[in-house]
Amino acid sequence: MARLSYLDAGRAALAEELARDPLVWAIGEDLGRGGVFGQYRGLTETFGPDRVSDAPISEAAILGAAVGAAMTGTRPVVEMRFSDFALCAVDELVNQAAKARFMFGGQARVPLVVREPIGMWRSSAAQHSQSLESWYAHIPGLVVACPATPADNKGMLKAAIRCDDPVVYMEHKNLWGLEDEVPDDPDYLVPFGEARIVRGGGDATIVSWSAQVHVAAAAAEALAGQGIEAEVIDLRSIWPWDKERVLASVARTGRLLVTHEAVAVAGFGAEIAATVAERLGRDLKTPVRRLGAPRAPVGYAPPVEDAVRVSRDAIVAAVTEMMR
Amino acid sequence: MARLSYLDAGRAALAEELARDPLVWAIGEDLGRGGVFGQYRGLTETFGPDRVSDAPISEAAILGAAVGAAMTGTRPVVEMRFSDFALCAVDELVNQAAKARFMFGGQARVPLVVREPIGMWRSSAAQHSQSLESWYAHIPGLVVACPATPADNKGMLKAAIRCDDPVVYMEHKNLWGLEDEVPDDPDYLVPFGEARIVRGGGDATIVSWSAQVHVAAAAAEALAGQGIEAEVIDLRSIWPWDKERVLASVARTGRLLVTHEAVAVAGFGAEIAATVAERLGRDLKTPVRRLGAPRAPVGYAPPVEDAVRVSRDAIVAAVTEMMR
Amino acid sequence: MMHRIRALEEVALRGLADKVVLGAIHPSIGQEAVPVGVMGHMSADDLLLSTHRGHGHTLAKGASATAMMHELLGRVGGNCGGKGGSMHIADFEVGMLGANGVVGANIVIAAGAAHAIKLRRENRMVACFFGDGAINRGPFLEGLNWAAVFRLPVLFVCEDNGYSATTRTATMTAGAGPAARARAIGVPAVEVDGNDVLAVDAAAAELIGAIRAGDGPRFLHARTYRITGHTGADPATYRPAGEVEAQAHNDPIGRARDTLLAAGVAAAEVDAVRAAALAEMEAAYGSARAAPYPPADQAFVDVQDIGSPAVEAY
Amino acid sequence: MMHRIRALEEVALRGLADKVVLGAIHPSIGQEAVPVGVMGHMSADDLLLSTHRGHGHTLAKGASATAMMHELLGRVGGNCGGKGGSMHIADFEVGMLGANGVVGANIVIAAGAAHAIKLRRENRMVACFFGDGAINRGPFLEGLNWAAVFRLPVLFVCEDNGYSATTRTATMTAGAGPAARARAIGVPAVEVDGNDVLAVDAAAAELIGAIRAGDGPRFLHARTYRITGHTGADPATYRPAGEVEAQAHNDPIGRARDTLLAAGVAAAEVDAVRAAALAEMEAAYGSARAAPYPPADQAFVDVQDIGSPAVEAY
Ligand SMILES: Cc1ncc(C[n+]2csc(CCOP(=O)(O)OP(=O)(O)O)c2C)c(N)n1
Ligand SMILES: Cc1ncc(C[n+]2csc(CCOP(=O)(O)OP(=O)(O)O)c2C)c(N)n1
Ligand SMILES: [Mg+2]
Ligand SMILES: [Mg+2]
Repeated sequence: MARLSYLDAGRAALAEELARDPLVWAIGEDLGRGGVFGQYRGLTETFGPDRVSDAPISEAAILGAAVGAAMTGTRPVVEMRFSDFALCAVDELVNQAAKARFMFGGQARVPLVVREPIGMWRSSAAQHSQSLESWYAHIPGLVVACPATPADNKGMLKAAIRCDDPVVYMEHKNLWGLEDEVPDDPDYLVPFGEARIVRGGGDATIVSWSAQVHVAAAAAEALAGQGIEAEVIDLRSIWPWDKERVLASVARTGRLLVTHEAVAVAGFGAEIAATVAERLGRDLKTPVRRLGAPRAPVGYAPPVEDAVRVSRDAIVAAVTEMMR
Repeated sequence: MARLSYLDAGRAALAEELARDPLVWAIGEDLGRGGVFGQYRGLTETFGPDRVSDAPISEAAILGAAVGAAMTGTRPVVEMRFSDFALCAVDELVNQAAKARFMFGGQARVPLVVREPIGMWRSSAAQHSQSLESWYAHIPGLVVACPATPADNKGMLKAAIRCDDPVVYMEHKNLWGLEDEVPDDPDYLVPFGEARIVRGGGDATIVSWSAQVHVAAAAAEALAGQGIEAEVIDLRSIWPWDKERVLASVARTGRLLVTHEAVAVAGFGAEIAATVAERLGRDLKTPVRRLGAPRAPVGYAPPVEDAVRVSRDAIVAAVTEMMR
Repeated sequence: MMHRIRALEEVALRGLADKVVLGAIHPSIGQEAVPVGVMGHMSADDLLLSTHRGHGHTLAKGASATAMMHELLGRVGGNCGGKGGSMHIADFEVGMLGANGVVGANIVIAAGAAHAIKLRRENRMVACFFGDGAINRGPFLEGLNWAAVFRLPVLFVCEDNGYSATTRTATMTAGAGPAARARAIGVPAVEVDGNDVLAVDAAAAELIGAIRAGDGPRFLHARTYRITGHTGADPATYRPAGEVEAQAHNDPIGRARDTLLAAGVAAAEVDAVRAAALAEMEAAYGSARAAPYPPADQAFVDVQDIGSPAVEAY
Repeated sequence: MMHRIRALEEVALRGLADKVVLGAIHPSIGQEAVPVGVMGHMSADDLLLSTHRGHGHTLAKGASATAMMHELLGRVGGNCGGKGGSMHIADFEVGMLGANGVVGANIVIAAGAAHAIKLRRENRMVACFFGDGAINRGPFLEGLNWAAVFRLPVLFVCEDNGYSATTRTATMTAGAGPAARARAIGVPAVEVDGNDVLAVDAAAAELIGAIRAGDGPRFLHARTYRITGHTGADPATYRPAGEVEAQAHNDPIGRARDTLLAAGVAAAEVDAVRAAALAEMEAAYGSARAAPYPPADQAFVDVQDIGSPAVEAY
């Protein structure tokens, strides 16, 4: 165990995989100077500019080249800088990477990792703040990871790199500085589709992922002060998502609240709430609930930005209401 | 009233709006020869090549130019040919068209219509068959229309052209030939967010849109033969969607089935099912249910393609089960 | 080989008329000299990225005509098990990494395949075919720049048939053309009469020589003509009267025949090649028609390892 | 004007240090001659599409410095009501249609704005600024081709400061540069010393003259230098030692001053301009600091008419 930031945990994961497997390589704008947040600091020096490479400002080529390089046996890790810029490469991700294996009848494997940081990061405004994980969960062929902790950012990035499917890997920009214990084991892998119980509780189940997990945990803390024990589940990956664990928890608590930072309308919370309602509808103590952002772009000024955040208090209020 | 095909209804709508408003224009690949399905047949001849214009194979420019031309006061209608190709222009649609008005503090209006035909069309395979309406429903700033009938394809396309918001306008390729009565009134507009009751019924509510509405209607017909009266609701637009009418219907029937052609996981059916479960969870006679495609790309061979279709029989089976 | 491509497509068009080829097909009839001239310089080890109009590329790269015909009919035994069809045909065994339904998308993928070759210090190359319409898509710029910046072993081949679907490409394309654009992006380019198989062969030899010598990417602009419509179903009435007829003398197969005859090859010999090709394709067609469709559960196979619909469909 | 831009950004950088400018800002210190030289030939009627590094463009187009400073601080009275910030600043009143957070995205938007001008047979034009890094993005190709095909009144201006964020653009760009690419796509191009405001002015005059005469799009490649880091927070340690110092003599403001002094203008007069600019920006800064943030409910305003979150947030 070592105490690492979320950022350094991701960096360590990539460094270990680069060292372990000569077919792993990373490419993206500015990686030679450490990447825009420093997630790649020192890696070009260690592994050389061919293995950790700068790229032109060509998102379509970054992703498209990764598809070609993945189909021919290497394991590219591509950096999109902000998930918003990955929108410049959607054909390459959705029509090419996600479908190649299927449409070529199993001849292709596309083992690539698309790192695309998500989320609000103070005053980054409408084009640098989006969380579009539900989009990729909707696309057959893709795996979607949204780690919330330093340990997961290590174990899941390593798992993503070793995985033979294309993985959309969404780190949250607001978590870069978060520190915690991280296993040193070079084979520490967090499997996709296994949720983490952040905190146990029998009164209600709160499901979340990415940075919002910490808001949910803070809400559960506050609820405990009121005598309400909420179980907090961090999904970690949203495709696949740990349906079994969520259903088991809600079967026990009878109450589900899903909360995420993304827009609520057609967000992945809808999928979870719908699934739970379908499967456990008869046994719920109270209807399922969702909390996500209003359907509005993210604004620059702090009060405007904050208006679309799902706060700890909103979660506390929702669960309290569900307990009535 | 005139009997028109879905395709000709759309063509008439555009022709009428071109005639009515000199600021309306259309652009896309091959429009000068009528467009890939003939939806533009004759329009260049009537309105000239500036008003109904060919475009280079440059989806990003088609959509991006439309953003610029819409911000400066014209009303472009852009043709993406297949919704799959619109994935080459997602930055332009999502980061630019959808957000310009908000991020510029209300200075911009982006009155553009993006026509992007969706859906399976025999053996079109993985890159020409997608239905991604739930993606755009998730994006603040966008209106999303999915007409199912010739009349709606006229009235909604006209409404989309007159609307000051960017509208993602998704015609279904399998409906081009469908004929029905269409109002001649040049001001016949179908407002967004008003669902159409395809058929009344008190036992269950089936919600759908686009081509799947016809499958749902056929299922309701079959169910009626078994003595089950299902109400079929065609949402027509999925953003906004007619929550009131759906909630009112389900409040009456106590049963909801949503069915769509798109992938079920994170499809817009999840939003509807989740909303109904949240609002009416306590009053449902049976848990909400969804039917959508499995999370797999669309294959070329007929049996492989058909395996991901939601059939009339699947709907009948689901409703029958819900009645037990 | 030109005869084999022509025969394959003629038979496939009959398959369309017979309603057994179900999806759209884009015949390359009239354009056969380009893939044949290029692919003669490539081995099975080398890689190919193709387009919606890729039958000729695929066959020339060494794919089995029988497997291709099965694929066009969506049958078991197709290169992609019937799941891809004409627009997604691929044969990884012979280095054919896929047709593509998205114009221009293959250009960046090809750059990436060449990037992997460089990273692995392998001794092979990539050829990437696309049409004249594709040079107006962003990935053309991004992919060529990428290949030049990283000095990758890739040959870009622009098959310029003058049309983008129903549109005359020239009306929607500014500047001096594909080769000028390539040069401005740093990729040396050669222009060739794409209906002269010997000229294509010679140009490809030179360009591929440079690529194999490690000089980075090269570009071939081949002028040709699409004798049929854009798809098998397109009557192509938008073409000026007489245009197709005026191109008759320019048919690459006819020209090659003339060259061979002039060089003393017997007409019967050439005709025998054509007859053999037709017989091969008829047999392939028969085989495909007799083959079953893949079973429905193939819909859930080869989607992905993690979170596969084969485990749980919804 | 150059002094005003410089002063605005110096004060904005202080705002960043004071933690009242909250989002990232991209100063154009050292690049002021390009917008000033170009915008002198444009009127309020003409349109402008800008970039992440757009303060200079915006001010030169006629936006109020006070409103801009309010916007940078996210306050009421900002051009976008505090909802856009530096990267989305816009002032439609003066024809400034927006900065853009996505590199290269403004190029196709500019082509469209010019397309609308042509359709409406208006007598105005569009200028579109972008950096040297943007020429590697697909929309560069698609937008230039579009403008040339439709012969649109747009001036593309590539502000070449040698860097794309922390990367030397030359290391990631193949070929002979922006002007060569533009020409190959059919857009006539001129190269200019972008730190010589008179040279920019002269080149812009010529190009804009052609555009206004209906000759279609033109391209200006202006070589310049970014004195600061990529953002206000970037120490730019990746630059070779001495590089910034070596550029000191090349500061467009210093060079213009030398020219003015040589032409007999009194130093005091030039200094007074600088002082006035600073005073203006200090006042703007004071005004912005004193202004309130927009209220939270602005989050739901101006999203859309149909299906607006102001009616129902979820
Ligand atoms: C991105 C994209 N846009 C549009 C299409 C529709 N389309 C298919 S082929 C074609 C014409 C392509 O022309 P060209 O590149 O010259 O190739 P050719 O068909 O002439 O071989 C078009 C527009 C597509 N498949 N992909
Ligand atoms: C599509 C996209 N990719 C990456 C970025 C991140 N980014 C912002 S500015 C910049 C550098 C741009 O370089 P250049 O075009 O030369 O403009 P300059 O910053 O030098 O003015 C990058 C990579 C972005 N904003 N958009
Ligand atoms: Mg062509
Ligand atoms: Mg630059």
